[in-house]
Amino acid sequence: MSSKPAGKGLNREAMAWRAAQDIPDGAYVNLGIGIPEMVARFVPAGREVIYHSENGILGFGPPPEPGQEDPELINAGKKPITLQPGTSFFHHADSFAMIRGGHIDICILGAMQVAANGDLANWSTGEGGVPAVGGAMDLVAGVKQVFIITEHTTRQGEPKLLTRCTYPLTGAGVVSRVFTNYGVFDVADGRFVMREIASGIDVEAVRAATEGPLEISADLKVVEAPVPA
Amino acid sequence: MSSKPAGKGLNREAMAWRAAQDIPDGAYVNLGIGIPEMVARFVPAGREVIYHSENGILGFGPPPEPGQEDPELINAGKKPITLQPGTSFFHHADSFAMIRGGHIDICILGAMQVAANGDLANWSTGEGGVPAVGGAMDLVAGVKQVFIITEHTTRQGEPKLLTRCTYPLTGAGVVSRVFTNYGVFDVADGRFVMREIASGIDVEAVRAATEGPLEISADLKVVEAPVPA
Amino acid sequence: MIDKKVQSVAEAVSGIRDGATVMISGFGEAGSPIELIHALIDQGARELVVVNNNAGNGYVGLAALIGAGRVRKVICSYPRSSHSEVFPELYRAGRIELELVPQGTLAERIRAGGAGIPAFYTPTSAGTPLAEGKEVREFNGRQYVLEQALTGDVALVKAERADRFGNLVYNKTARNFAPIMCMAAKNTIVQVRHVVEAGDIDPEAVVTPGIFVDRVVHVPNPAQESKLVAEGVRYP
Amino acid sequence: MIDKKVQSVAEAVSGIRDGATVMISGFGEAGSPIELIHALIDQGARELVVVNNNAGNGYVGLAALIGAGRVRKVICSYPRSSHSEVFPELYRAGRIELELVPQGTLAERIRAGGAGIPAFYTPTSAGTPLAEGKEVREFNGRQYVLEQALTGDVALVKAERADRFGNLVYNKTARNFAPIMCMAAKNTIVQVRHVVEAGDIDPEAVVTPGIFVDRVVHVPNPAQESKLVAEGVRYP
Repeated sequence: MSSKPAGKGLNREAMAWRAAQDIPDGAYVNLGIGIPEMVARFVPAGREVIYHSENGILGFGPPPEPGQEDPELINAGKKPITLQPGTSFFHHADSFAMIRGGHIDICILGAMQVAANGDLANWSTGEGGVPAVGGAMDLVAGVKQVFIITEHTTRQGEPKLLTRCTYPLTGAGVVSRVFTNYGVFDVADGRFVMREIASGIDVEAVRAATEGPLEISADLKVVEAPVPA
Repeated sequence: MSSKPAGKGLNREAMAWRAAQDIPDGAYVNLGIGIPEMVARFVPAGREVIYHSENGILGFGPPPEPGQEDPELINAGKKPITLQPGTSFFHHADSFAMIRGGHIDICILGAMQVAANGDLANWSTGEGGVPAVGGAMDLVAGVKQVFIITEHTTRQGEPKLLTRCTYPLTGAGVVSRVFTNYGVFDVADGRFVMREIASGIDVEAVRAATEGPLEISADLKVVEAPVPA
Repeated sequence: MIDKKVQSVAEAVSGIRDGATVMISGFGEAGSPIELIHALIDQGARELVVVNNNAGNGYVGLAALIGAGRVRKVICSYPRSSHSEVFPELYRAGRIELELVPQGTLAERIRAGGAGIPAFYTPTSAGTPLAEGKEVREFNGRQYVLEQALTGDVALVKAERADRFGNLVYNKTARNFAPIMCMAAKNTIVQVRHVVEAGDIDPEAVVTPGIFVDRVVHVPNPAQESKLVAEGVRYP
Repeated sequence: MIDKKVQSVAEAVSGIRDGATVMISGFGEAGSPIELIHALIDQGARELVVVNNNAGNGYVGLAALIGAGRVRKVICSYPRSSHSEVFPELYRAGRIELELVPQGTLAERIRAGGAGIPAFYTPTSAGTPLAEGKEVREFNGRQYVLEQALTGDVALVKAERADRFGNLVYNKTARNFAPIMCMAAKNTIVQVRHVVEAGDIDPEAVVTPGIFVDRVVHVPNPAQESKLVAEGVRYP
């Protein structure tokens, strides 16, 4: 197989679009800050998804029109959201009972590092500064399926899909699927299994950019992202 | 001191009346089934007391007029009660958070046996049959002050105020005050301290009917119960 | 479109398996989902473990389920009442198991089960026979007992109103154990007096958010257990 | 007659002592009792331990309390934000202590404190640095971390409406930590936009029953923290 230079692959919108395809109708979903928040825009028509946010709201709607923001109606990213029929409010302990008790079907988070054993590091580089963890450790410990959206490598080109995380863990053995600019990877049996590859990306380039054990699915598909890449 | 035959002392209403005098204005109170339930009728005018029941209600009112009963508005004794301004409903875990968390000021319960070390036995004779405990163990473990209303002796004339309970405990070291037909007793420092005596009752008769260590307060008063004894 | 409504109590209780742990809401008759319990009797599941505060009255509802021989074990705080005949008789005959749990510990174990807390310490029952065989540990000079979470395969619950998402509100003291049982069961089945449109329940006043509810069935005129008992009704 | 209303924020925060543990409601600015915090700055208590999800924004509210040097330690999940300067600076200088707690563990520890549960096990943080030094125990084949209850000497809370009994309802996602902090503090002090007559709050919709509330003060037009931050306001 020829090794052509790797393109950039999927852009942020395309990664969010691809993750959105894996959210089934009727799912209870918690979206992290950043690219994961964009996922809600790409859920296929006809699927009704109920969004949960750590700060005590279930079933909320998209951001309001400019000028309609309510500072007491926000998500965990502290961004304004909206009410829709079926919304409910509850306190923080009940909100995390939903998380820790396994009632949320899917959460989608960013990552600094993901390991082939499912370990996730996404809260600290361990290098000082002011540490902050938020609800990430609760989400990965409690939600049924943890999806990760991340660039395949750091800005410096270092792999983020590793054999073992070197940064402090957010949770051990918690990640089930990773969406990167290069494709879609299941985390299973101690390795990354590449299920889909971004258009224009070479498998060898993915291998070169992946430090952890990588298996290429015999049934490898190309990501069909309609979002301009 | 001459030992005249002990009278019966206070009747049930008079015991409930006497206990009611020790409930301060603004107190949060849980009343057990039986004589304790009668206490609410005798709280002095001008004191506002907020009643809690285990089954998830705070600030309820007296029993309804006949014919006005609502089977979904009951207390823990499964007797009908009423709403009043300020009532609130909550679920069972929140209700027992109030109890266990030390938010209730006073609970008043019946007793099979009370010991001078504050131990209480009021749920089982330990002799078989179908055991049932309800919320008694939670109440005595969590409420700030546990008051007991009980006849001073069993129907067979056996003492109920003991050195040690012989029946299975409801809680260890939990009782602070006991109201009996003979008078009012504080439980302190491993003994019963008689503070008040019922009219017509002889101190020696109380001693004879009390198995646990008994001290008579130097300032012993006569219970002034206006309720017909 | 999400719609948790089902068309009958029979459909609501379908799929409950032999050996299931079934949480049943209610405190005495208040909040008891009597129509769902009767549907469960008709459905036929056996060897059930039932979690309820009590053990039934007369020969209807929970008492009828027990009387039909479907219940292997009851986990409750107070299995006696002035009208309970069925459970005491089976218990004395050694034909049914009882796990007696203080009422607040029962509530907290259920809430823990729903909240992903496997175990917690409580002061309740320390120094009593109900703490025997349990770990006791000291915090700040006081003794506490380790208690484990309770979860259900199924919860049968009565509520006042539901929308298609399963958002629930209750009626007065019929609320009792229902909200925490909805949290603690894998499959939460709710009978409601009123089904309303999405948005009709004030989002500030939702007691059980729909995430805790799986099936909703409309039972507009639920029977009142005490009336059935007074009339001497036996189910089936 | 029970009446928990007091006449001013100064009266509301009176008696808070040096060294007190102060729980402060809010998630970012939503639900932050900014007028009570400013009154606490004026009141002067020092060496406080503050429990909040965050560590303040700009130079008002919690950030102003910290900036005034009144806070010895912050217990929180997320002390950073795009407008947080005060805490990071003191933290880097070693002049303030931080206990970093996962957000759900923070909420559950507060709830446990209010519910009389001294400690509980949670899966959150197992296998991570935040579990270091803590007891880890296996239940059903999975690792759980023992976490201890948090209680407060005082809670400063913002709510939407209160009656004289202290029954509370909140506004949307400004509810967040407030109900559990009301439960967990010895002295719960609440600022509300509206004071209503007893009976005006639907008993089915009360979120915090008055038993958890000690003092209520009417603050009809609370400041919006983000506006103050944008305007560069500094308190005092």
